[in-house]
Amino acid sequence: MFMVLSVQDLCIARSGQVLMTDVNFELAAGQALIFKGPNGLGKTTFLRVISGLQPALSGKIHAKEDSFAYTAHADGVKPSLTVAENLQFWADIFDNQNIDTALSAFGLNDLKSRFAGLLSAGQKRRLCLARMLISNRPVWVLDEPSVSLDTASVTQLEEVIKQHLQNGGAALIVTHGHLDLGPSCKTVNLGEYKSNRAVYGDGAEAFL
Amino acid sequence: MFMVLSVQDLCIARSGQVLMTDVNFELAAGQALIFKGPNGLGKTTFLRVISGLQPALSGKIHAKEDSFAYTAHADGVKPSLTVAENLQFWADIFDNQNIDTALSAFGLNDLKSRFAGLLSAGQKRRLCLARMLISNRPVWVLDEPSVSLDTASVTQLEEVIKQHLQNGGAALIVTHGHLDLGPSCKTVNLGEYKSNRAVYGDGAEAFL
Amino acid sequence: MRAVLLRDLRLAMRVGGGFGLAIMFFLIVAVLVALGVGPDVALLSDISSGILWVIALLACLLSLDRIFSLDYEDGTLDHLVIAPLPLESVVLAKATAHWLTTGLPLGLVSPLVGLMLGLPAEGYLWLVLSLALGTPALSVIGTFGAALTLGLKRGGLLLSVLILPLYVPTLIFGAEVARRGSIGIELQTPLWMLLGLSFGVVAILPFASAAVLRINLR
Amino acid sequence: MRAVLLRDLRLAMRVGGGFGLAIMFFLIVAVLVALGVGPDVALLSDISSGILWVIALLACLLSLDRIFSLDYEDGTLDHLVIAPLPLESVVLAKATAHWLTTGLPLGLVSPLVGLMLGLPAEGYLWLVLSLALGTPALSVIGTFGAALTLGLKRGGLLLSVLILPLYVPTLIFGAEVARRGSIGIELQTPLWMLLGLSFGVVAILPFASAAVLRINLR
Amino acid sequence: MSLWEYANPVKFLNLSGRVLPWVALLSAICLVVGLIWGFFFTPDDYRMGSTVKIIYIHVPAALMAINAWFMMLVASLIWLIRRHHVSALAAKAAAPVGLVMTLIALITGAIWGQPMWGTWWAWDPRLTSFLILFQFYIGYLALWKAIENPDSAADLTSILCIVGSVFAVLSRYAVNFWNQGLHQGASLSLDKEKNVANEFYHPLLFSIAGFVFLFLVLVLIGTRSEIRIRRASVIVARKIR
Ligand code: HEM
Ligand SMILES: Nc1ncnc2c1ncn2[C@@H]1O[C@H](COP(=O)(O)OP(=O)(O)OP(=O)(O)O)[C@@H](O)[C@H]1O
Ligand SMILES: Nc1ncnc2c1ncn2[C@@H]1O[C@H](COP(=O)(O)OP(=O)(O)OP(=O)(O)O)[C@@H](O)[C@H]1O
Ligand SMILES: [Mg+2]
Ligand SMILES: [Mg+2]
Repeated sequence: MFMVLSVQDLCIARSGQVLMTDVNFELAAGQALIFKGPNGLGKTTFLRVISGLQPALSGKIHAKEDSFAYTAHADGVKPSLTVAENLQFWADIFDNQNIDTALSAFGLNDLKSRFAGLLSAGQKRRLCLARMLISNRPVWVLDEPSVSLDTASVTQLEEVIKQHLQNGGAALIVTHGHLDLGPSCKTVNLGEYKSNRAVYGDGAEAFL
Repeated sequence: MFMVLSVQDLCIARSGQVLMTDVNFELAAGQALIFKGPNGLGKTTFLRVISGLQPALSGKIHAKEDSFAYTAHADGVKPSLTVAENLQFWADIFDNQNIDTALSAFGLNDLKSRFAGLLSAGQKRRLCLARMLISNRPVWVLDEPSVSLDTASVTQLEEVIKQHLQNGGAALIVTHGHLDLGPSCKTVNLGEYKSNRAVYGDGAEAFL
Repeated sequence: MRAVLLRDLRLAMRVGGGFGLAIMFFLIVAVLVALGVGPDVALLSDISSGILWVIALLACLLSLDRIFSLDYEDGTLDHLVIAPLPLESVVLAKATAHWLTTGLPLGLVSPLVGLMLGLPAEGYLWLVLSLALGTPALSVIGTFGAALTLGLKRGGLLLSVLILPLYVPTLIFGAEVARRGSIGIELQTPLWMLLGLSFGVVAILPFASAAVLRINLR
Repeated sequence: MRAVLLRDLRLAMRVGGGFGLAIMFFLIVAVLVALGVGPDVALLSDISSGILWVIALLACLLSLDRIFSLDYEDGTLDHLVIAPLPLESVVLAKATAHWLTTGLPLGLVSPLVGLMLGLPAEGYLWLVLSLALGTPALSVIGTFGAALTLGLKRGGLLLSVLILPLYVPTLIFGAEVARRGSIGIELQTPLWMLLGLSFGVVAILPFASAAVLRINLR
Repeated sequence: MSLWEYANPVKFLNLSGRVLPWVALLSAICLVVGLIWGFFFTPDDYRMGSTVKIIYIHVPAALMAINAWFMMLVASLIWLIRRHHVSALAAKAAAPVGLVMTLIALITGAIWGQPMWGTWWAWDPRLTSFLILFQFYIGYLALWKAIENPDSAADLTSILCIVGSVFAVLSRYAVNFWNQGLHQGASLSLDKEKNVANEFYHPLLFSIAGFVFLFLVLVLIGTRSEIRIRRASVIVARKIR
């Protein structure tokens, strides 16, 4: 099986507090991992480290360059641009001229020309998820994607993810709810890796 | 039974679009109503109208003055104040000097002196919910309160709401997830009241 | 109302850096003006009181944007509307906080800046007095503008364009008091006008601001 | 990079009101300076070029705050970091958008403001030239400051205090070119210095800004 | 039967449609008579030469610039008190006209100032206060443009107009005070000239009347198109579910 991501002995910290230690896993093409864990464990930090937005304290992350697309708690949507303009911007950035499939995959066709600032919470979330489809990246990193979505939209989301997996993509998902992604999906409890060790700054050892 | 809120023939609109028509219901002390409906139906708008943050298009809302406490999608938390300072501010506003019960009800005691900007999504949500307890208001209006909360925190939230109901309070809740509030809770499907009529401004008819 | 005031002050201190930074800001702008205009002392001393007043306006502008917008964006304003205190007093508290973090430090540092720009000795008292009387009006007018442009992200320039014309009378009378004070001529009229204007604005405008806020939150 | 530039321009147009408002802003500030300093034409004409330069600095300041902060707050910046384009070019695109919405309109309107402040006839060419050469540097330096204060809400004043000293050389040479131009004396030296400074800043500082951004996003 | 009936957009459209051509005709006649008379059949002024003829544009434009703001103030008050949409839209339609009038007054004044005072611009109180009026117009229009919801925009701009009026009057007073003792602009006081030259005065009256009717025409057209725009958007909103 073709591995798109492998993580070895990963150790992550935030503000001088080690959050998780010795996380090890591999992710194959066509596979999804769902991470669970209590609030404040460090799941968001973990996803940011993997996507390369934050440095790890120690450990190795092997992945091809530019393989991640990331959806955060924050929507990253410009209220004064329309839905289509918002997506078109990312399409330009990712050199992908087709925003229509992304729009229709999340039922945004009717909202195309509405200003994003006037969307409801769930509609905004869908817009934010539609960016994943535009990015054309193999590994989707989703931080609580189903927040604010109604049941129909959650099903839509599940379909989109499954389709992505079938096309050889992969996904890392953090959620407190329930997502049904079929057999190619495993659930990992991150709570096991919890750490309480404190460090202070990454050069802290020098001061001891 | 003592009615804390009664809504008659309520009709709400946003940006010239009528969202729901002829909503009728009553809420008794000790009772909770859970509203369900698809994204973009107008649930948030509905709660804002009831709390008095937005005018209704038509219809009547009977409630004592100052009876609502409202939790929105947005957290309303100041990142540069600590958790305790954030709560203390609202305690001052509502003339309620005790923030400790609110802190412990949502398991925020350990986070008391952390800056709110450093909280994780779920921790921030809990802080925002803790404000409800401080407000001392009889009717809680909660817009998707369980977003980002882990299972343990959802149970905590359910306990707090139940306690509030037992003390003679009431609650209006919109959620896409599942909340178990016992027998004093009814679920209402708002989809039934959906409207597609358009108005434009409050005097739109005049233009035709 | 006290709670809102204290919180706003605390936020300003913690993030904006508070007094120290405001004072630094005035000093730096004064230096820039001196650098831009050139080292001619006579020239600088002629324009010093006027420039100080213009700096006061600009310092207000730089911070107006944030009077309501942060509270609006994170939803705090909604809660304040529901809370058991009149919106007018929220507006007044915010204007006061704004004044305490811009007008007051400016008043305190103005003698120093006057010194740097070569203000004549008789001018100091009147400069400080005119700023003390005028800056509260600036803060209250600014709050009105901030309420008007609430919810328009990047409203910065729009806010300036709306507000600056409203600042004209205050500026004229204030600068005139300071200027006449520095050259030692009669200044009763502008002084009384400034005083009346300031009182009128502080007494009336918060109601307009609260009305505007309500419309904007609708 | 084109996409970022176009988007920023579109956002500025849609919410900030774009060019028209920027031009109005300069006019209004010029009026305020005149009102503050007094109607004496001789005095105004002496300070006109220097004041125009100071206005340019302040207009930059007023808008710097928003170069990165909106994108930071709503998470867009995170996505841009992951996106397949170097952060340096994002920085450059944003500086360009900032210049197009502040420096350029200022350059365009400066002759009019010069007219109102009584700038001598020989001065116009040099004023416009100095602004055209200097304002790009102001935007790039400002972008650097915005990157430094990223994530500090209400960073407005702090940003000003950090940035204004960095503006000093540009201001001195720019204002000197304009001043010498207006009284018709030799201005080779400041002109070349301004040119060199501007090129150097535009060529090098975006790398520093991108590095700072990376540190701040960590 | 009250006047307020015409606050109904439909009735207003009907009435204004009937009135409009006549007002337009009247305005054209007055303007043609006033301007031709003024430009070609009056002697040159003994002090100002032929430049005096700018007066036939400059003065009416200056008057209308102020009156337009006054009309906006009244319309805003009506909107806030009685909430008639037409009055809000009329205020909106009057603003650009007033803005252009202000600009015309300023530009013709500047053109006039060059031969008269040897400078395009002076910080004369009258000129300064017009510049400030210009800024008020810009702010008012910018606020209309910035706000999405038409009713909120009407409310907010109305309040701005009222508050702005108070400050505009204060500014006018302040500016007069500001430049009192200085020699600048002494030559502007034209009231003397007016008395002197009756032959300038009559054509001026015509051209002022022409500007008043022109203003009326432009505001009516503007209001009518605003109403039509609103109606179109209501219909569109109805179509899209
Ligand atoms: C010799 C030159 C000028 C003469 C004789 C002149 C004459 C006049 C007259 C007769 C009025 C009408 C006043 C009234 O009805 O109250 C007027 C108004 C005005 N003029 Fe001029 N003007 C001259 C130059 C200028 C210049 C150079 C400007 C500006 C650039 C200017 C701007 C204005 C403005 C803004 C008004 C309206 C002010 C008001 O009505 O209060 N004028 N002028
Ligand atoms: N910007 C930050 N700076 C410092 N500490 C932070 C920051 N963000 C979060 N933390 C702290 O780090 C810990 C992990 O936060 P993180 O956001 O990764 O949690 P999470 O597992 O995603 O929680 P949630 O399920 O609530 O989203 C929390 O205890 C939090 O208080
Ligand atoms: N500020 C606004 N101005 C204009 N229209 C809005 C605004 N906010 C929301 N809308 C529109 O009104 C409709 C109802 O929005 P609302 O936020 O009430 O939906 P909701 O039922 O809460 O949805 P969700 O479950 O996604 O939160 C949506 O179609 C939305 O696009
Ligand atoms: Mg998280
Ligand atoms: Mg909602």
